[in-house]
Amino acid sequence: MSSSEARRALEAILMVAEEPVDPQLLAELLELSPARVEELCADLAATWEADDRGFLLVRVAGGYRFQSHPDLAPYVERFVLHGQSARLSAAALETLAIVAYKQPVSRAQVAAIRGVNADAVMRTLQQRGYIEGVGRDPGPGQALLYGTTRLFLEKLGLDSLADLPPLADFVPGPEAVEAFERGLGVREE
Amino acid sequence: MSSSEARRALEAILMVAEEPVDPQLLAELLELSPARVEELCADLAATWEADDRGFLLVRVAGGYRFQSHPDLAPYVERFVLHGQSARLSAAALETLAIVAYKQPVSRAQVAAIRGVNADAVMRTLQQRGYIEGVGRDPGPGQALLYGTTRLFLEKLGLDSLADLPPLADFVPGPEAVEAFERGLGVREE
Amino acid sequence: MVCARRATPRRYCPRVPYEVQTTVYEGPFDLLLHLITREEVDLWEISLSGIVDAYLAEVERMGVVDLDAATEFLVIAATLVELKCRRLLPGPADVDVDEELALFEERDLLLARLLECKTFRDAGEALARLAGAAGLSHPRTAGLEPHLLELAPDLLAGVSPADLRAAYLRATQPKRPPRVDIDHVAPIRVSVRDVVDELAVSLPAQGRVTFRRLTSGLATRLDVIVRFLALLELYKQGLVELDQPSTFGELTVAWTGPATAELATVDVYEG
Repeated sequence: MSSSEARRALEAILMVAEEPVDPQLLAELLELSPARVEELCADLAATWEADDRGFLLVRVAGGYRFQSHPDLAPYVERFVLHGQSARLSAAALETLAIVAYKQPVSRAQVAAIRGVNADAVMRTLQQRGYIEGVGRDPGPGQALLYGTTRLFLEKLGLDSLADLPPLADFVPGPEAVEAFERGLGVREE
Repeated sequence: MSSSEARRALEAILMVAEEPVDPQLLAELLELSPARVEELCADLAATWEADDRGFLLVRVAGGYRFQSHPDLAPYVERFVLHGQSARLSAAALETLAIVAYKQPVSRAQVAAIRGVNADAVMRTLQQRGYIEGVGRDPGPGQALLYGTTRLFLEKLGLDSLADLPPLADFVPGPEAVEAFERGLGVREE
Repeated sequence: MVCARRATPRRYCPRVPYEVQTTVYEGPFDLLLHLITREEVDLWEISLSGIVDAYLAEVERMGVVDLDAATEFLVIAATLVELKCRRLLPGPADVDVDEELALFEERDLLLARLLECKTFRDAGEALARLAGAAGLSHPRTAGLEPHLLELAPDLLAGVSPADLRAAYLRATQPKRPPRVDIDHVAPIRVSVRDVVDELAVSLPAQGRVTFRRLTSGLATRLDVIVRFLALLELYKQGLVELDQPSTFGELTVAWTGPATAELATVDVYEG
């Protein structure tokens, strides 16, 4: 692979990554030596810094990541306060409630209960620290199962999950909900 | 604010966004006119494309976002193993096309066009997040009406429904019509 | 957008678990489209018994009957039988003009539906090509960097455990009441009730009028039938007089009720 293609491939991967990417992993993906990847990444980081763009490529937490340039913090902070991440939508609250009451639960199960794709909402909830992966479905597919976090309990002023308000008797119990899910074919991922 | 600072601020904000960012919101955050923001973003998009980096700035689903360059898909796909959604079936695609072009549309209307029950296919499309309920038919029965979602636009790389290829492009040509007529015995050979 | 030749296979194996002549059709139009466009078969030549045999053999092999699949097949078979019956009808010389026109109308309707179906199938393939091209790019969805997360407003501020419970109940409410599905039946576009109402307004001003005149300009035979049922309804309520001097003669209608009539409840005719 030419250096220029390797650089472009690194940029592409780092652009879609949500977390810092380990250079070891990058080396495997690009079939290059780790030393070569480190060299290319350091090169890229220097180029980006010299270019004076709105973001930097930095080495952090054991990997490389694109992040906003610190001197643009005032604008980014406005975005944080007024943008997409400033509100809990009704959809997000419903999703959080399903995870809270049904945990451990997979994304597909949440999607089936809500009747709509829940991936983006689940990612946001996870990023904000309200839910987290708690295990894997033992069945085929080994879907990642989610549950709520300590932070979630703290924010709601609950001591433990047992303190969640009970669902009244007349609402569909877990068996009914499960039957509903089976009817929707949720069990398969 | 200078153009160069505005450009850098836009890049910084788009770097921390989770989904395409509405230019209207960008305009408010930067205290610029929406027209100016559109102009700057279009500028940036063109610059990034000309620079031949590993990613692009694109306008999609009514907003701007960074995304990996399509010609690097082989590398990126090695990295992004998750979220690879299964391909839609021919039946699902046909149903999706009906909803996309005829929205808002009820299940019964979709079924009438396809000639078969559309419930299972519509439910799949809804779970995948491509379509959603958008209102109720004012007529008797108050049928739920469906339309396409933002995710649909994102998945197709479209900025708005106006960017769908015109339906007229797909109307069968005279030869096909003749073949149908012959098949139905309308036209004697 | 420039698109390469479509990458997705046209055929796939849907949930319908049986195969008829090695191909599974998604509904009657799918089958018809296939027969007409790809096989170039004259419908006259299709052997229904062949399809039925293949289907029955498959059902036997499965040991279980899938109700959905069976129903779908019935719809396909019914459409084919209907078409074949049409082809078996006597030639134009033996058919009266109304019948012939009705036949042409139905053929046109079927043709229009086939064209519509083909249009959306091709549009669906175009959407798949767009999705395929767009799928080569992956979006950045990284979201806020860790130090920014601390800045972000607390999303759960003001959310109480009771709110959470309410949200759960909202989300788990059954979305659709169970019902018998009749979506595959062609919808009746006009109801008898609607036409009764319409006639009660228009007839008083028209004096004596022929049924032919009342139904001129109607698109389908179904609309004509609905209009006829509406007239019978008005007759039952004593609001119109019907007169037919001879069998198969011209039917005339005259309004005999008050200028603005109070209509009794109309029986609903189910499609």
